[in-house]
Amino acid sequence: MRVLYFAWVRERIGLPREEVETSAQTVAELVAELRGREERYALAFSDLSALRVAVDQEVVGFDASLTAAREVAFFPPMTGG
Amino acid sequence: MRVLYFAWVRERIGLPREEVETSAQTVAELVAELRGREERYALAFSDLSALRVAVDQEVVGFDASLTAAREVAFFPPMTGG
Amino acid sequence: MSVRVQEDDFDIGAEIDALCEGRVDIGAVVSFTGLVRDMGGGAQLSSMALEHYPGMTERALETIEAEARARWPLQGVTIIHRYGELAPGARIVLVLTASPHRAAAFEAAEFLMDYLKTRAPFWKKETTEHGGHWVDAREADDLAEERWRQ
Amino acid sequence: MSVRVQEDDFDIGAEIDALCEGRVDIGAVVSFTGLVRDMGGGAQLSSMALEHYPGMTERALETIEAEARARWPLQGVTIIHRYGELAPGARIVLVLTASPHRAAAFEAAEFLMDYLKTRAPFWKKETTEHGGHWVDAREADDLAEERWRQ
Repeated sequence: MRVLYFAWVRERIGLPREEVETSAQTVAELVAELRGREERYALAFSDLSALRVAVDQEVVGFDASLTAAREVAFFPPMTGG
Repeated sequence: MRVLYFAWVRERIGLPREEVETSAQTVAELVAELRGREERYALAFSDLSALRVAVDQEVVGFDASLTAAREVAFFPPMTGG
Repeated sequence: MSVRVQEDDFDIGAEIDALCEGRVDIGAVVSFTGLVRDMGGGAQLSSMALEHYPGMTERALETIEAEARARWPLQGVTIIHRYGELAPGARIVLVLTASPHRAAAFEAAEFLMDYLKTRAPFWKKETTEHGGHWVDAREADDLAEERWRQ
Repeated sequence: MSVRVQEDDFDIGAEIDALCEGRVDIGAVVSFTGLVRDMGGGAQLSSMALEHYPGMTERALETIEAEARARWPLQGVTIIHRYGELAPGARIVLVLTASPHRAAAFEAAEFLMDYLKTRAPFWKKETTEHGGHWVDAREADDLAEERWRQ
């Protein structure tokens, strides 16, 4: 599964995207896996209320299913315009 | 006193402006005088609810005073923009 | 001059550039452009004549502008209104507002247009193949103006 | 294409002309331009970096545009959003709406901006002499979006 990071999430984790082998069924399970990897992931995912997630380019909740998902992206609230 | 006419008021009366010798104290008195002049004036002033008036370039009511007025203008409701 | 009444057309991009030139404190610019519209009814519009009251027009637009500046934190305002003979599709009026924040820029531009519609001494005469007729004031425009007084 | 995400600057006047070209049924065109603003605090803004999510950005903007077209009688919509490194005073975003009536053009442009602020995947990082910091989402923007759902 392709995982993308934007803005300060990207900076904290230190890369913009990566391929992740995972059997996580939901976004929350994926987050738990990533948190367990390294300190920089734990830091990036320390406060989920400051984070948003998109699955296949649609914003969803952290309880969303990853079944058939190809792309998951984590980022702070958007500040366009 | 200079009297100006705009839009269909101008067309009905047949001129855009004229100098009027009058002792009218209010706009209503001036209108009464003008109505008495000729059929085209009577026609132009037949329905005051369709008319607006400005004294010295400020929109006022028909009961407004003409004391010290230099310019009176009659026109239909504005349709700018 | 931020208020102009003219026969000539205007250049929206150039007006926006002039409003913003040399500034880095503006966050939002809103423009409104009004165009001569063929209503698409039975008779095709061949032209629109815009008559105005020279002198009073400029005063009315300056009063409207001052009222908008008193209500919103505006960094710039431009009002250009044309008069004379205009073809279908031609630009009639331009209102520009600049502000640090988008809500103020939007509201002030709407306010300016609503006030201008009912308080600036312009009159429109449309000409079609069936002849000319003066455009009636719209009740909707009076209502639009009234909401700012509540 | 009425939705564009690009590094290059845009020309507001040319975009408005393109929207109106060959038409005589448009009565009102509203433009909103967002600019990089130096907030005038202690530290001077030297630049703003706009990051976005390629692919999702275009989809989000197209969804927002479709929603506006479903709500208002629009004859044209243009949305251009820049990304990359922008200097103070630079144009960031352009929204254009064209409609027979001014109220629809104004409302749709406000709606588009409110939705774009909270739903288009852009992030801003400001750089001053004290370093860089990511711009926080504003609660006011969430509230502005919410009013359209009532």
